[in-house]
Amino acid sequence: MFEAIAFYLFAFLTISMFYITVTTSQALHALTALAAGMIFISAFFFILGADFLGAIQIIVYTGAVMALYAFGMMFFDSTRDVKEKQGNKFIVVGMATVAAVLVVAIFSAPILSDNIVALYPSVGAGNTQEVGMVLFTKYLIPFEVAAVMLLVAMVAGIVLAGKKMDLSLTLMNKEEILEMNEDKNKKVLS
Amino acid sequence: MEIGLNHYLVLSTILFAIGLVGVMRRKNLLLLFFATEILLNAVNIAFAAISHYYGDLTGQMFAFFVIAIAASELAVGLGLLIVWFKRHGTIDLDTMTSMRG
Amino acid sequence: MENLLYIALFSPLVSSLFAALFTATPKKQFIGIIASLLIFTSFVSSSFLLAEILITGTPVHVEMMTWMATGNLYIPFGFVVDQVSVTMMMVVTLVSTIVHIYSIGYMDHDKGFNRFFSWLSAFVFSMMVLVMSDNYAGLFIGWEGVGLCSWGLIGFWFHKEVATWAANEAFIMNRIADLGMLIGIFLVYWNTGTLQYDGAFAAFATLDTATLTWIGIFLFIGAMGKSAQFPLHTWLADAMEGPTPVSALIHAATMVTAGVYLVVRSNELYDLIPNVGLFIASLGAFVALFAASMALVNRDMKRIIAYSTLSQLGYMFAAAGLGAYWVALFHLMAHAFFKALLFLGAGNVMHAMHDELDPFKMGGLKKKMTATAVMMTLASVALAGIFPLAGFFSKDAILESAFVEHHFIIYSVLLFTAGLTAFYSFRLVALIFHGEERYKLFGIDPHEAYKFMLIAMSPLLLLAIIAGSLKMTYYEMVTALLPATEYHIHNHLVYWIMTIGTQLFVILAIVYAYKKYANSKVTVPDGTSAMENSFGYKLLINQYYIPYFYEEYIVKSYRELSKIFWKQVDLKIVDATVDGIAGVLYSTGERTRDMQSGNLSTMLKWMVAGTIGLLSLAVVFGLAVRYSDAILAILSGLGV
Amino acid sequence: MIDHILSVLIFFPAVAAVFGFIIHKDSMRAYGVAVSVIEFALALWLWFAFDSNVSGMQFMELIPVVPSFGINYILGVDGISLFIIILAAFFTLIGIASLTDTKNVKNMIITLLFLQMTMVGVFAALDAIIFYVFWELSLVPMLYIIGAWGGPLRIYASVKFFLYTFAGSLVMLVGMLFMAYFYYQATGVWSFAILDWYRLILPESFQLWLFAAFFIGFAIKVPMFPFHTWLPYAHGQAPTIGSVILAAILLKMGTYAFIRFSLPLFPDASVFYMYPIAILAIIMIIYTAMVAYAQEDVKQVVAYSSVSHMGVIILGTFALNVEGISGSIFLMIAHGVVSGALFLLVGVIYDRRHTKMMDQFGGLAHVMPRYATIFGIMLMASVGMPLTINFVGEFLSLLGFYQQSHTLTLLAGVAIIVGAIYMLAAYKKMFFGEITKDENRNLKDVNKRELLALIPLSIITIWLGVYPKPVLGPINNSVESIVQLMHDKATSVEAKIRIPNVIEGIVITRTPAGEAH
Repeated sequence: MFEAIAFYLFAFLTISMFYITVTTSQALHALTALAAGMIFISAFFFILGADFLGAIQIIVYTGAVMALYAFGMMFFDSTRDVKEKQGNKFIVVGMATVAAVLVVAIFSAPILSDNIVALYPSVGAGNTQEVGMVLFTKYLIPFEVAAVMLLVAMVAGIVLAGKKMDLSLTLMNKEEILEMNEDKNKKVLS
Repeated sequence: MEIGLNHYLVLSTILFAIGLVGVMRRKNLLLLFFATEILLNAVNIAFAAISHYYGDLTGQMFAFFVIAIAASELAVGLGLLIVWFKRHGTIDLDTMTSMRG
Repeated sequence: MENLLYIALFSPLVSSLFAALFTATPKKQFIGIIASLLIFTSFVSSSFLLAEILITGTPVHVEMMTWMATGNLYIPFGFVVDQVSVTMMMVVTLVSTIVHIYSIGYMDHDKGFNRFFSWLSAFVFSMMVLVMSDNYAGLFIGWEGVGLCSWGLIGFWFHKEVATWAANEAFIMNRIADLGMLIGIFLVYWNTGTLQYDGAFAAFATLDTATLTWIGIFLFIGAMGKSAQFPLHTWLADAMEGPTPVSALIHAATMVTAGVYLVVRSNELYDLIPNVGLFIASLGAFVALFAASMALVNRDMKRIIAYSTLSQLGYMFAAAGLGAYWVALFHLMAHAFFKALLFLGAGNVMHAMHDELDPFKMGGLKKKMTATAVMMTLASVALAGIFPLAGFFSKDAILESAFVEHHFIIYSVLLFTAGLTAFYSFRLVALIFHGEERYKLFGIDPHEAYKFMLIAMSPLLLLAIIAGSLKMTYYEMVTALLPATEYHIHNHLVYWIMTIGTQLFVILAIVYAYKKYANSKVTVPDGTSAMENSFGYKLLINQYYIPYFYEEYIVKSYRELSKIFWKQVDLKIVDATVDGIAGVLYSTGERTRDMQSGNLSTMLKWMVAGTIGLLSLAVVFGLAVRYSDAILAILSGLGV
Repeated sequence: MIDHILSVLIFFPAVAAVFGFIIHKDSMRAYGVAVSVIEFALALWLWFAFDSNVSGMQFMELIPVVPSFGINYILGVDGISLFIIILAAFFTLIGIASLTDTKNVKNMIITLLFLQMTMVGVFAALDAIIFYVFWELSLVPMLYIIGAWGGPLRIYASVKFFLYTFAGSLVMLVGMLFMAYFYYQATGVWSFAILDWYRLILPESFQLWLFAAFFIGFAIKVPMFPFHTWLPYAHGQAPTIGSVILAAILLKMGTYAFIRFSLPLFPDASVFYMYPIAILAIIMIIYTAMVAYAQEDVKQVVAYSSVSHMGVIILGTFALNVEGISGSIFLMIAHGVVSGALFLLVGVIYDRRHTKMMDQFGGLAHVMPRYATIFGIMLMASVGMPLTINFVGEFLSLLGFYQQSHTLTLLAGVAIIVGAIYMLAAYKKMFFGEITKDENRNLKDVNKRELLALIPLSIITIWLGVYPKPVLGPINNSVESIVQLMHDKATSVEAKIRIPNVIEGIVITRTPAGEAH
């Protein structure tokens, strides 16, 4: 009973938060709503007994991702109203619904037809412990690959975003800033 | 009233649809990223639910990797976004038409 | 004997190749002499062969080498000298020797002297292959070879538009007939398994009449082209654009008689199918009359003689078609002599008149050119068939055979034609050699030809006079091979009435021609006289409008159709279809590139749409796999 | 070396071409001539070492490439392919030796040598995949030759040539894969070896479809009506050397493939499709001959005449008897020699006048007698004058088909009439009459380098016309074995009747599909 109440409550909250994210014209609202939605999603994970995943969800999304987004928004002038796309809303919504139904149908089809076998069944230990067991045995190599990938992504992020980090506008005189601005228009992304 | 797998799948469907709507109608690149996060999270819920109801940890593992991918995507994506913004001063999708065929 | 055969066959080839070496160099007299000597060598060898055949009666048969051999087909270069082919060889080599010598004088001032001898000797070689071959394929080599040489010689003066046009016309018309010949050869091969005469003739007896009829018809179509029978006759008159020695050799004495030779050679075939033979005879009689009628009014000396040739070829076919093969061959031989003589004489006149061909512009030339006048008159007498010249014996034999075979229509047509022949021959002689000296009006000063040319012509004159006396020797020789039917009218009275009647009729025609054209009143027609405006005259002078019909309705429509095929069909339908398919693909790309507006938002929409498509496919296939048994059951229930 | 002579023949030009990149520009011509002379000598050696009494494959080589799928590098020659290989070597030699001053001679010679590799490869390959690889590779050098040295429309022409033939051969590839699949189903083993396929007897319904798939690929290459329209463009735009090789060798790939694949693999289908194909061939003969007559460009006349003659070759091939097939193979060689020579001749006048329009000429026989003579010889060969090379092939092809159908042969025989019409008309326009254009007054006659190419071709034209036995003999042996194979494999009654039993009484042991392995 409690589970049901929790599910519906969080389902309602998540959907409304994400709805706001998608529809609002204020970037700041969207960001806030997204962060809230992420946290509400972690609730499902806790309900489903995936404690570790829930924790990760909060840490990664609400901690890291949202912080990044927040910093990103500082670059852009996102306080203005966001222009909305004009177009047939029915097509957009309709296509989205159909696609979603299809995706879920495909994922659930093997389950509904009961012809999958649990590969790594839970052994009854704590969720975090089990996750650790599986992650560091069966999925060790993907895990490592993911780690490398994150590293690469980090480096890439720094390189891309951190161009001219060695330059400081406060230390440059007017001519240098002007020159830099002229260069900026010529340079190709490289 | 027992909450079953189907409930979670329906929820996942709804969230996925919302995400797709966002992907299709957003013009601001940053907000587009938000929408993609919604998509990923929608699928994550489905993974976790299936994992739970089947007593199989594979689903969780998948969700875990999805989170990792989402994080790295974000890092690179934001980096590109910043470069783009520095060069063009806007992140409006309608201005990005250099791929015109 | 074999060596003689090879000498007879190949010395013209040697002559041709030798002359060909000098084609690019200026005129050299010795080439003509050497070529003539080589052809004469061939003549001498042929004479030895003739003597051999006359004495022993056994044909010489050699097989030089394999030509084509594949599957069951085996075609050698085989040559046979028997009674029929030796006759032809004699005619060919004799006339060509004379024509070669004559040409040394005739082509004296021509730039292409060396080339001329090369072609002329090549023609003799082809003709020898044609007559000596022991199989149909070899015959076809010669057949096409003479066609080629005829093309080269008609178009010898290639700077003249009419000459090259006539050359092409002759070649193409012959080609039409050659297709028939080729089909005939195929029929022979697939029905008898061989192309050798002896093998094929032996097998003919076992074939059914329908097949034989087809073979006979197709071979005869080949003969029709070469011998310029109706409706493939127009090229012969146009071929007169070639140098006159060529007309004498090719278009009077030898090549055009190849068709007759083919029918005579295939006598064993045509004996089995008398219906086809009757058709040939009827066509021959028709052509005899038809060509003679055109010769009546023509105003071109060479064309008149060409029509006369055509007419005489009709006689030969009439005889051959009625089964009187030896008579046909005899007339062929006699005709070769006097017709070549006539042509060479005409060549002399042409030279004297500076290539003027209209006999109305000549007249009274006998004073200046007595020798030529005598020769041409005698040749015309022979052609008209007056006793005791060659034409009498051969033509009379044809008439007799038609009479004896009870084909009275053919007989009367041929008889009537004999009168016409006499008339137009002497019309020509009268116009050229008698009457007023009209050439003076045109400021021409005629002169007699070189003496050696006249001497070269003399053997022909001799033969035109005495060939008739050889009739019995000849008869005994060739009947070893050909059906030995003697055509005698048993009732003596009828025989004498016929012979004398014919002679009188012919003489009357001659007298009429003289009366009409040998007087001083003859003037150059200017197109105003009543006769020239009559329908009959117009019909005849325009050759029954047949060349006009060919040009307007066949040549032109072929040309137009070709243009349509190219411009309309090939470019606008076939090629356009291909380009259209490419164009559809291209324009599809062109249209769909609008999808790539570059707007990321739009592209994302397309991406979603594509995703939906793919996902739907995945679902459909998944379901199909899941329920494949049920689907199969339903499908089989539906009877698929 | 004689054991691997085919590999040597294929790859020697390719290796030489690679080395050609480091040769200096000025010595390239000599290098090219040297390489092609060696290649030609090797080809002649192949002929010398070839045993004409053996009807089967000789000088076979086998190197496994993908053994699990039965793709092997198998080579071999028989009487059918031998002479086309020699012809390919010969024409490359002539082409390089008579190459006139072109820009980028070095690249041209390298391209030609690569082209030679692919040409020899196609005719020597006995594995369908290897065959296909060479078949497609041959497009590339030709594309380059047309596209880089062609006339004003060269890009259009080369793209059309490439896409058209490529599209056709993709269908053929599908057919090959299906054939291999059927073989796998029948025997449990994958094989792309043609000789293995020969032993497979397919049901007639399969044959019909496979035949059609192969037919598309071959027919476009030949090119058969109505797939011929790429050819006039390709010829019209290609440089002389490109046209020569295209007409002499590349077109023969299609007709060769008919004999190598279609007939022995699908005897029933061959009989089934015989009449439709014959009708196409006849349309091709008469229609393109008429189109040729309407042309104003002498090169297009020769190009369309090529199509017309290819029609006779197709007709001979589908005569399905020894006479016809031998004739068609002989005609392939004959047509290669004659049309190659004609294109060379057109190139001669084009080099002098830089136009190919016939109304620009006229009276050339006055100023260029030698040229006119050689052109005349080739003209007469082209119209099928007896004692020239073409006649033997044309005669045998038509003779062979006459057994199958009288009426159609009569129609096809019109070839000798229409052929004469357009050729004589073209000759008349070019050579006869007075000289009307002042530019033509001082034209030089053929020079030594051109004679170097033209004289051997003229000699071959006459020699093989008078004495075709050295070529016809080996062809005949191989064709007899193929016809026998077809007769044995034929399943339908009609096919048994139509395809003659060559060796009466001797029955080649048949291996039904199911028991082959």
